[in-house]
Amino acid sequence: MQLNLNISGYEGPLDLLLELSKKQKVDIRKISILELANQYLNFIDQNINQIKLSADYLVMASLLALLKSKLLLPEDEKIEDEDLQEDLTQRLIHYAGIKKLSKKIFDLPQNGKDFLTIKIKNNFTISSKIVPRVDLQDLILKYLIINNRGKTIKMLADETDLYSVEDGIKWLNQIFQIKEDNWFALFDFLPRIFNSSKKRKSAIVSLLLASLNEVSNGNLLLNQENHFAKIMVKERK
Amino acid sequence: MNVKDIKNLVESLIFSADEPLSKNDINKILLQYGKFDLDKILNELAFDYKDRGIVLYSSDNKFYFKTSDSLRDFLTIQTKKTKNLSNAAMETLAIISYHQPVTRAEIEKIRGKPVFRGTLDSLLEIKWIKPAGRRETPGRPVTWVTDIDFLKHFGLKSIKDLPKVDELESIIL
Amino acid sequence: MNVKDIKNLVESLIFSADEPLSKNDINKILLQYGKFDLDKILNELAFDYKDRGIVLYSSDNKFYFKTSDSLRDFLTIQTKKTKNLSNAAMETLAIISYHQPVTRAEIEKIRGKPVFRGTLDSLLEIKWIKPAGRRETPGRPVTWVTDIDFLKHFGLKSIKDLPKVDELESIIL
Repeated sequence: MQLNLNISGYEGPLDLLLELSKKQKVDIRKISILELANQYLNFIDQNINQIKLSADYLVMASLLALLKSKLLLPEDEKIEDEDLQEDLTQRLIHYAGIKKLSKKIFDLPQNGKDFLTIKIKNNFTISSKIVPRVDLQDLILKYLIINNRGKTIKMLADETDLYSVEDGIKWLNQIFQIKEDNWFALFDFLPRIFNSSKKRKSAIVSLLLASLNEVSNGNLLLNQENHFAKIMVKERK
Repeated sequence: MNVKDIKNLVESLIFSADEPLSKNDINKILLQYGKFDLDKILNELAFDYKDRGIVLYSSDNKFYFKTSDSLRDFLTIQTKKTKNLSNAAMETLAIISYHQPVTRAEIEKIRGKPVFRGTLDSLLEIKWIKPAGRRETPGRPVTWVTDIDFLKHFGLKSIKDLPKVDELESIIL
Repeated sequence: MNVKDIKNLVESLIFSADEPLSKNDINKILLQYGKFDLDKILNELAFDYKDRGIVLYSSDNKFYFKTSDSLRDFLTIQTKKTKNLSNAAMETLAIISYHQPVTRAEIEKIRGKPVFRGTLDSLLEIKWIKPAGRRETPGRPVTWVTDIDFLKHFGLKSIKDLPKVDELESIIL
């Protein structure tokens, strides 16, 4: 059986199983778990090299592999595993139902599209007390924002050891005290050894940004022959 | 204040309230004028508007006016605003609406994969879902239910009016 | 589309428009359904609502519905200022609800911004927060907790019913 499925289009293993069971073109209640397991494992096989399969897919694959092996056993040893198969079928049926339901909900008439709710101006007020218009959802979302803001600040604080654009400009000045009138490779002047790759990356970024800054100020020329070729730099006189 | 005036008052209250009003909300206001049969008043109002361009409607037993369904085809032309929700959010919404109150772990079990980051947030943001206490199981996870804005958006009187799907009927989570 | 439907359409258009509608606005919409006597329709509508809780008004030849002036005499409730909570108050409230009991200095640390006395006062005034003893640290600062009206407003049984951050896995930045 030829399967042409793109894994990124599927929202998880159940979604993929559902698609595969549709290909069997039978009632979902009567699908062959054995056949399904074969197709699924085949799919995993085909895609394992090119796409990083998520843990969910692999968990599902091992469950199906287990089921498949049990289903291949002689009849009298199968009984206890019917539960497992039954459970998977039920989950599939249920998930199919939820997908249908979600579509049906959004097929309903919608406010703003099929009807409008009415709110008119009044001459008086309903409440005698001033109560702010805040919902529980507002409160929770507000807290999430504060919480995330805290995280950002913490992350920046951890990384104070990195280089800045100012550092890059300082290096450029030092380089041009030595080099004159020649093209040379920008990154050749970075130290070869850094104590962390993060630090090395930040050095590259700061030097590049500094030189772009100098180009826009009219002090430098940059040149790169091809993609990924060395970036060459020269002082503009 | 006579009965006719009270009916007018109730009508104008519902029309001009910021949020749909419950009978309790309305009764609190009527209280200062005497005792009235609010059910009767609401029934009369609903009847008055039965064949008009707008109708008296309720979601979750809270009352508001909306445009009549019979005008659906004509009004569609005028507006276009619809919510743009991800597939994951739509499925999550369907699960919450059908299984509420439901925990995140239960949603994940049904979907067969983790609930995407931000999925609950996006539903929370448009106020279609809200937290509703915790399940008394280990870890005491928060449970989720749909909020009135969800019912209002789809013109549902109650969660029982949701479309049915045969596959879901016989299954217990 | 018959005359009755057209009248209903006009009614719902006026009801649901954000701004008062001119005859011209309405006629433009009706045009696609045929030719109608809009003046007659508007007169009829005005008549229908003459003795109700809401009335069809026109000013500047633009039409809109408003609650009836006759009701104003019955309702001497003070004019309402629909107040939104300031951002500072929202953030302070969110922090207190999640971190209570919490001192003002701690709120400032979490917010990363100063909290002014007026912010706490505004929350105190509506009885959403209250002081709850002092922290036994240098200076013995007052701690703040949410008050009963806070729970009531948000429909929470207990403060523990608020979902924790890890139950949401937010990606909001």
